[in-house]
Amino acid sequence: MTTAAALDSFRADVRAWFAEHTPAAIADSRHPDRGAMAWGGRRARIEDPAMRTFYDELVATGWIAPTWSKDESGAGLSAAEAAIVRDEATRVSAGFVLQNFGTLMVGPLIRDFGTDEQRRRHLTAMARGEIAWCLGFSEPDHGSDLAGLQCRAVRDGEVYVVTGAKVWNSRAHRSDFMELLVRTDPDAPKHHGISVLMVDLSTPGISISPIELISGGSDFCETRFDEVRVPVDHRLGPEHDGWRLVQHGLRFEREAVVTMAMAETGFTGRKRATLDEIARHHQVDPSAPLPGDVASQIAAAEIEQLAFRATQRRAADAARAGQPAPHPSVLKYVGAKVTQRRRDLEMALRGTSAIGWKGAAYTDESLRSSREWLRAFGLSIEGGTSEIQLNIIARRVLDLPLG
Amino acid sequence: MTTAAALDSFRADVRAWFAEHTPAAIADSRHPDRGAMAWGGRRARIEDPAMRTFYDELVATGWIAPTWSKDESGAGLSAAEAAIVRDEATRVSAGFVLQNFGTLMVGPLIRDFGTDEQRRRHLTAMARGEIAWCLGFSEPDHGSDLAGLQCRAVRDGEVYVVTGAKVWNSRAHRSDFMELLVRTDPDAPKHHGISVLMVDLSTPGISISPIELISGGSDFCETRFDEVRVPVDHRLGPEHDGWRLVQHGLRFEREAVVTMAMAETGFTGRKRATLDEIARHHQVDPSAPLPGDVASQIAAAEIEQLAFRATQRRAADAARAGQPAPHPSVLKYVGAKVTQRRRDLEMALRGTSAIGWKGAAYTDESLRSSREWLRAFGLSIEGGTSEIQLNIIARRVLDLPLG
Amino acid sequence: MTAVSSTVSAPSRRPRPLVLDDEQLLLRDAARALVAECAPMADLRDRRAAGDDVGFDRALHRRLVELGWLGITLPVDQGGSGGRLADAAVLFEVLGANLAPAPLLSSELLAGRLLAIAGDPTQQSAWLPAVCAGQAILALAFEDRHHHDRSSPFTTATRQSGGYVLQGAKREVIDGHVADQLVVVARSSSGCSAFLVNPTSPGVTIRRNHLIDHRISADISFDGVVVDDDALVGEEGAIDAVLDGVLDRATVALCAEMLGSAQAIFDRTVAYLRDRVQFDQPIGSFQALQHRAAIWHCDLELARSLVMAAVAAVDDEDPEAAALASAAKATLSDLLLRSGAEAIQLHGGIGMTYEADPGLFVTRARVAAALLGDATFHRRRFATLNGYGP
Amino acid sequence: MTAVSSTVSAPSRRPRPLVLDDEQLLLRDAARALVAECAPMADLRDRRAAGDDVGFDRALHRRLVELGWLGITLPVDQGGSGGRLADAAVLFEVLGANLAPAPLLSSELLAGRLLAIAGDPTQQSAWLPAVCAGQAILALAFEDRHHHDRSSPFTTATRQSGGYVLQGAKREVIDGHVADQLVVVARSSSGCSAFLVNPTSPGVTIRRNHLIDHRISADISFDGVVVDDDALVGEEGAIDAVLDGVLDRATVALCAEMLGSAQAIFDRTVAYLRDRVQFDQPIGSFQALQHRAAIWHCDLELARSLVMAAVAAVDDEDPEAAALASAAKATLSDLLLRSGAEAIQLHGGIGMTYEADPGLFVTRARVAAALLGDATFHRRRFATLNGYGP
Repeated sequence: MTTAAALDSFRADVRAWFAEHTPAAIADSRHPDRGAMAWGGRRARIEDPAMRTFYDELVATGWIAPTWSKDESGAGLSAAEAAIVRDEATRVSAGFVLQNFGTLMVGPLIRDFGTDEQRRRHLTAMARGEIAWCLGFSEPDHGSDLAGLQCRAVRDGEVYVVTGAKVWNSRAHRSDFMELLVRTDPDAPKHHGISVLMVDLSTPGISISPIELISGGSDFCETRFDEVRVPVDHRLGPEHDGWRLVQHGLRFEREAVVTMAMAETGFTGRKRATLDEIARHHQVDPSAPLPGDVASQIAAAEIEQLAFRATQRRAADAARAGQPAPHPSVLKYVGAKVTQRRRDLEMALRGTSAIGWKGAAYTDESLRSSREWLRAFGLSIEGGTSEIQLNIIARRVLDLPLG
Repeated sequence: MTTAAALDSFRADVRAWFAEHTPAAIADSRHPDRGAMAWGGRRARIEDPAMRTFYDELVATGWIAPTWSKDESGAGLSAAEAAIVRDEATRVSAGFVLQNFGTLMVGPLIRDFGTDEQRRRHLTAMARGEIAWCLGFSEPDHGSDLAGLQCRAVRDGEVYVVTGAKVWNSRAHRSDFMELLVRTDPDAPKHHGISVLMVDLSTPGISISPIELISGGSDFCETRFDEVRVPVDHRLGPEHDGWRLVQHGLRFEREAVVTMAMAETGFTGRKRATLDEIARHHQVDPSAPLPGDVASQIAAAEIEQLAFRATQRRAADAARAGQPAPHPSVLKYVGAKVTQRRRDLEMALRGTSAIGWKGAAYTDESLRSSREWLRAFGLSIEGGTSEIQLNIIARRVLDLPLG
Repeated sequence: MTAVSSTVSAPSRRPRPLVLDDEQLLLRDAARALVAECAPMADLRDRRAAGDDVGFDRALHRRLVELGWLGITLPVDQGGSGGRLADAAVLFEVLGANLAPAPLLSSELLAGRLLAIAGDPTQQSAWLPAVCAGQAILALAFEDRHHHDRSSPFTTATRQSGGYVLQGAKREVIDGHVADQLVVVARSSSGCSAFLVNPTSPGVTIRRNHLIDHRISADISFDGVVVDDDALVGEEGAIDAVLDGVLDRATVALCAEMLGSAQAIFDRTVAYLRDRVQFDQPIGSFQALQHRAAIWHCDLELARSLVMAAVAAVDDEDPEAAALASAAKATLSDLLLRSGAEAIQLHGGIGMTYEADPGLFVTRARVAAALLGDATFHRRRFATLNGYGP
Repeated sequence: MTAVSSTVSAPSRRPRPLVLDDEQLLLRDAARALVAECAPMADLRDRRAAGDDVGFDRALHRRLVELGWLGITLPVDQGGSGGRLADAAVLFEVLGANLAPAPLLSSELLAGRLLAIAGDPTQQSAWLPAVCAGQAILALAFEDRHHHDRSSPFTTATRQSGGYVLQGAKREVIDGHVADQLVVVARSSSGCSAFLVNPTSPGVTIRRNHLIDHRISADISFDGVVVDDDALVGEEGAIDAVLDGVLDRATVALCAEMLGSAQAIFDRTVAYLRDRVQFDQPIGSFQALQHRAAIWHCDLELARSLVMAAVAAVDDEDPEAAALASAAKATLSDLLLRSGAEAIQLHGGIGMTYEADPGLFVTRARVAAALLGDATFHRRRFATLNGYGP
């Protein structure tokens, strides 16, 4: 077991590594290479040489998948060490590189359910950022009711023939593989006829279109499958038993969505104007004290955020100590709410300076502010709606009976 | 149809009547005769001669039951005229005399479902304040689920033998009759085996005990029936069909509970310190402006109350005009919430001056304030819980499907 | 016996009943028919996609004029219908239900109303008949800041021989980008004044603001803009009280529009709850969602009452009108924002897409909440009007 | 390549993990056993019915002393255990779960702590060992008003030869009615000072306040009360900073107690939801109630984290401790009140009766919310500490 002193020393090493290797460009939140670095994949092109070098060096450390074994191109770190790597990366604005969908959510499932061959094929490629993954779970008519999914895979010898539609596939248009939920037995009860396929998105018959959100263009896609042929040995886990994998993996997704959303919207990491700075900026006399009602609104939002951060910290500490920790659904539910309220207050404080969609009158900061506010409405929907989280808390944490 | 001008003239007459007849003692919110005047009944004793005279004169006007016919000792007024009488009575702090349980809730049911004999026997006595009524609906194990009631009435020739317990019987200990819900057919589906009895509370086998609330002693009682013999001709409406009467009458109860609770706690009528006066009083310098956060809390509470009053006004106006009006469950739900929030803020503004239960340090006003705050928690429970109101709104107003 | 000593006062004036009268019910039906025909919500997206720089539909504007609804509250002798605010409120509510923009608030309730009560006959006849005939759009330029501020702290009017020089910049002027004439509020040593300004005058610069709600407004700067004496509306330095009344009235009209929007997105969401099936049942059968919808309904009922009470108070010239206007705007600002958010949440993923309607309501909510004073501004003003302001 | 330019700073001190350590887990179990045995909640009602004028159970006080828990954070050389605030927080939380009153906040966290850090050795040895041995109860008299105010605006200390004269009145002195010695905060020209005052001194008048939560406090007036020089605790006019630290620490302890109360009434209510049958099913199976319970649970989790973070910050002498204390008190004041109200509502009619427990929690919530600063006070202070106070 790693002692506290050893962890301190490890943190110092990691901090030194980042101080030495991180390029200045990393702090540019609109750098064109960010997407490629966060997601990797066959089509990812990192153009800036400094960024390219940094990424390659990071891959070499194994920190893209810090807890994976070195055989799998990970770094073989403990959970505590991995958390330190993420902390320190965030500290230098490089946290986004470690928010990799594949390593956070798909990899663990392949490790737990894959064949040796599947593990060999996918894990290293993922940890090295060579292959980008996305998820194909929700369908237009089956969001919260995931198990009702209708996308069908019909066995035809050594392939499945897949037909149907998936939606909310994050970055599918820039991914190489999709972890796809399909119905392989339409006659079984709905939780019992589902399988998981690993689908190469270059297979013929797949069409992917990005979804325009209320906040503008997005990385979410709608994906249609028209008699797409997927080899049977690309199935992950037993046939018809995919629901068990979903249950196993859903927790990863919920945690990751919050973490990524927060990193994305600059909740942690990137420096942004504080609420009181924004409020002051819009006063006739910016040096005057804030009105008591405004100060109180800001204090309430800051206190709520402090409580949420303390809960994240306690969740990590408790998990490490083997003590009862806040349930992931609590973090998911509260994280969405806290971020939404904060965005909402920020918009109110900016007044009419933030109601612009485009126009010379608006600063980049205010244009970003309205889009972030709109985007944040999705936090309580994606990765399991807040209502689903509350159902989970009621049943699993509070042990309340089914209706 | 009464014209607007005629109503104005009627209002002037009523105002003049109250100005001439109302005794000064009426404004004393702790006058010992208030209970007897509000509820009447065999045991009511109005000791103050001025109050006694006023009450007798009021009875003679028929305004205790203003919309009832003169044959029934009412005043034969229209709904609009009755509202004017209540307004004007409230204006001189005499509103409480017209908040009579019997005339508001039991009388209408007897008129709609009673035999001629039952109407003759009960209506006039009610309108003259000679007989006080209470309700026997809820049971210790059946509050919201009223239809699950277990109090049994077994037919034995020309009497029912009643055994069971009722709870939340308002002022049962000072009432003469109870409108009692009993199960007459234990084998029928739960909504189909219920009957309504009119029980003389002097019948042997009845024991009544007042309930102590968190706010102190109360007028609510628990009533136990031990083989109480009730004549069959004291049944109101058809045997086993009592649920229909309950449905018919419940609306009266809900409206009346809000009206009475507000009168009781001084929401209308009696002058009380405004929230900003309370806040100012507790400042180091009472003449200084209120802090912005406090002013904003008060404004929010005042605006909410203004909206509620406008909704009461609109409900009356719309009903009069035959236009869609806010549903009674909306008024019940919102009325409870608005009053509770207001009491809560009032307590916060009073600070530690309002945390006393007894002691020389506390003013009567502050002692009353804490009890009113505690009592107000019941507003969202009695007369149908807020949850039941929301169910009703979802089903009947929004037409949402059953689960 | 001792009678209460207060003397018998005359019955107070009967308050106007909070219901629509028969004419208003007919107006509402006609307006609904017009909006359904001429202003479907998809137009908003279509206009943005087409690079629209007007922000409303000229055809709808024409139809409103044809039906005599532009100028519904303006004086009959200026070509208006001489109606009450209650009549305009019916229109605004119907427009709000479809999020249909029209130059009604700008030309009639703001600049038009200000001219109607403070302008001289020449000014009135120059512009009000044109507004009612759909030949002119007016805009009132009064905001100097990004938070509602009726004091024009930064825009100045300096007296010079035969006129004034205006200096400053106005924010978020509603329909300022298409206005044929501006009414500009500026501050001189004696207080605030209003001036008629031709938008093509030298020194006037107009920038189009494309808003998140698909409407368009303008930031307008005035750099040494010279106007004649006859451009002054009302007396110099004495427009504040007039402006307060005009803004309160316009605020109530905006509240009626917001109420229409909130009710509409509520109704659409409840319909969605009835129709959308998940877990083999309509999601509207889940009790948690039922209770949220029921509470939302209660809040809408409260808001409707408050708006109607504010409208009635304005029409009755009740001294409580200002406080009721602020109460209504504070309430509607919060409620419409919450309604938009709740609509997205209850629609789930589809609610986040640009092609669905909830997003249109939430962006409109944000803009409408900020215009003419947000909830914080109006709660503060409500407190001040009631003697306990900070 | 260009490396980021910031120099490599030493890793910041590892923050204390937000978990209970093994000793604290044992302490918690032992405290729970004690409270279950000695402080059932029915005692509250029994004591009021019996005309109690103490407000807590003397036997429980003795047991706390025997177990070495009175003085758990006081210095070892004064008879205490020298523990951290985290240890006391465990006790407070357990006491809070049963609403068990004990003279711990008064004698140890408030007056005891103030003596321990500002008193001279004579003052300390006169009182602290006695507190730890259960032989003395101390009370800190610091509130002049009905709203928390650390500045003692109305109580004065006037210098006179050989001592001071105290004049004023203190409100809601916790355990002031049973205290063997008072520590009184008073204002002189140089600032606030603290004085040891014998409650039987001439000019001291103590009135018992029976509180809605079944506890008892005192309003104490000081009418020309003469104290010697050696009654002064710390330096004259310099107690403010000390008092701030003492009050913040006591506030966090009170928050731990409130957390215990909020969690307990939540747990009881959830158990009731599981057991209570209406409409032929447990009411806890209704989704609307499930969601309310789940949201309530989330709020409890947030509050627990905030309290633990505040405790850790105090123990670490983190400069953020004051802001965290205010954040915690603002949060717990609101949460406990809401918890009490929600408990009554979810219990239905029975929740309104004096014989049921929810009412005991809601009255305690009101008192605890008001003591040491309510939510409004602490949000305002949080803003001030973070540089944006009004």
